[in-house]
Amino acid sequence: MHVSVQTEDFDIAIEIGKLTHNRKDIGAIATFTGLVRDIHGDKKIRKLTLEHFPEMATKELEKIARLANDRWPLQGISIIHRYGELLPGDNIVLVVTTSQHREAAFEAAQFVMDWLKTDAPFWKKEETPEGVHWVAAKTEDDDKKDRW
Amino acid sequence: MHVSVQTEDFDIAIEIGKLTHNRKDIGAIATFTGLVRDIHGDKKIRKLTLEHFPEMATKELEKIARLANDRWPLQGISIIHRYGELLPGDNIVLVVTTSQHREAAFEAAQFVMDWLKTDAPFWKKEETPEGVHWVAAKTEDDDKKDRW
Amino acid sequence: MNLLYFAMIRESIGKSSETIDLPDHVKSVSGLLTYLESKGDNYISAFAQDDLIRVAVNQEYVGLNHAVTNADEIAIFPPMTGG
Amino acid sequence: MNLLYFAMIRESIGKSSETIDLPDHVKSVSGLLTYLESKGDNYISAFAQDDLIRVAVNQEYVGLNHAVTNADEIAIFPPMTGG
Repeated sequence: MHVSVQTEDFDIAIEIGKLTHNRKDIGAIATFTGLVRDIHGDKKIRKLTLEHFPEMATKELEKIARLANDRWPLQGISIIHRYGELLPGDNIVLVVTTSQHREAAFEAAQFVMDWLKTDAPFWKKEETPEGVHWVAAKTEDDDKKDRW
Repeated sequence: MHVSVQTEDFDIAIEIGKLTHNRKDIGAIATFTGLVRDIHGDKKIRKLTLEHFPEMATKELEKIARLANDRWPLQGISIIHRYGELLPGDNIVLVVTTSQHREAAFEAAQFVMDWLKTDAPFWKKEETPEGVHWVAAKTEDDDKKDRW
Repeated sequence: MNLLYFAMIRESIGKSSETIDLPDHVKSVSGLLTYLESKGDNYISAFAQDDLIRVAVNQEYVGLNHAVTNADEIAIFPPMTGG
Repeated sequence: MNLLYFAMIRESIGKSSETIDLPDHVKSVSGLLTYLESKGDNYISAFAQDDLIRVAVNQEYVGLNHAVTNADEIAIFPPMTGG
């Protein structure tokens, strides 16, 4: 189990390698990468700033990783969440799950993403040509979390 | 849309890069990697040989990629399937999907994997300490495909 | 008591943290919010929309009825938009 | 007619491909399988389990009633185990 809250970018191949190194018992690796898009709704995005609550963010990522690990037969799980100033095309978040079987890997990765959206103390602020504003939370994200 | 049937290994970072290069409109990348495990059921696996029907394999991968593309709002999709002799720890298959939103990327990748299991003309032969045998198809794989 | 504010709440209140002495009669999160609103209009406008307020006591999410003491670290912030 | 065999079917029959002249009375996939079984025990044992036979005509999956002609490429194989 590996979680990190960081400003630096991540390298998906390196993160997968940390979970697979010297192992021959892994059958399935699922990954999810979330990125900054240049358009959100009808607004053009110039920059995305992620504010966070540092100590709690790490704790929450650990909690979510542990919940996923308790629920699916995972062999490994990594969650990396960036903060600070990001540009369109930049990575925001990475989830990697490994398991013997594909369902566990897929479902656990989806579960982690749904929980991150509602439980990880990060807040997005968008810079558009019209000005700067905080991104509103979506109630559909609560619904997605609640399905688990 | 990119599909490949090949003996060579693949590099997940390179394959993701092909779909994301020069784009800033991608919000979500889901990937799935299937690997050879050193244990299958109660048998120790020394080697896995993948036989395939070359022309049809490429066609079927293209068909599955197209089905996924028709069904979810994807920005890109890659499917790579290896054949030949593989060892425990080796990669077998890679699926990469990109989309504005995470559900489309996740679901399309799962859909592709479920369809590959039943519709891609590949056959696995396992070498164990007790001998060599063909892997039996699982009826549960038909069920998984049928849920879509 | 250490108070931490994040995102829109931080901007409305005009600071990211402060230390206050919790009055004896304040026993819960909702009591704390009411008390803070007595300190100025910036707090009133920061807490104007109930459904856009989340609270963590010692880095654990809690409800409005959760108990608070002067030794707690209280974080107040809008709904999260991570991931 | 070009015939292709894969995996366990290939091993049971003892070859990966062959070209045959399709008799005029053979019109369907099931007719073809019956005709091939008349050619030897290796075909009979290869096709022994109905539910483990899959057929593609010109690289498209088909059912047992699908029509076949001498110009077709027919592939016969067990259920796929890719992915």
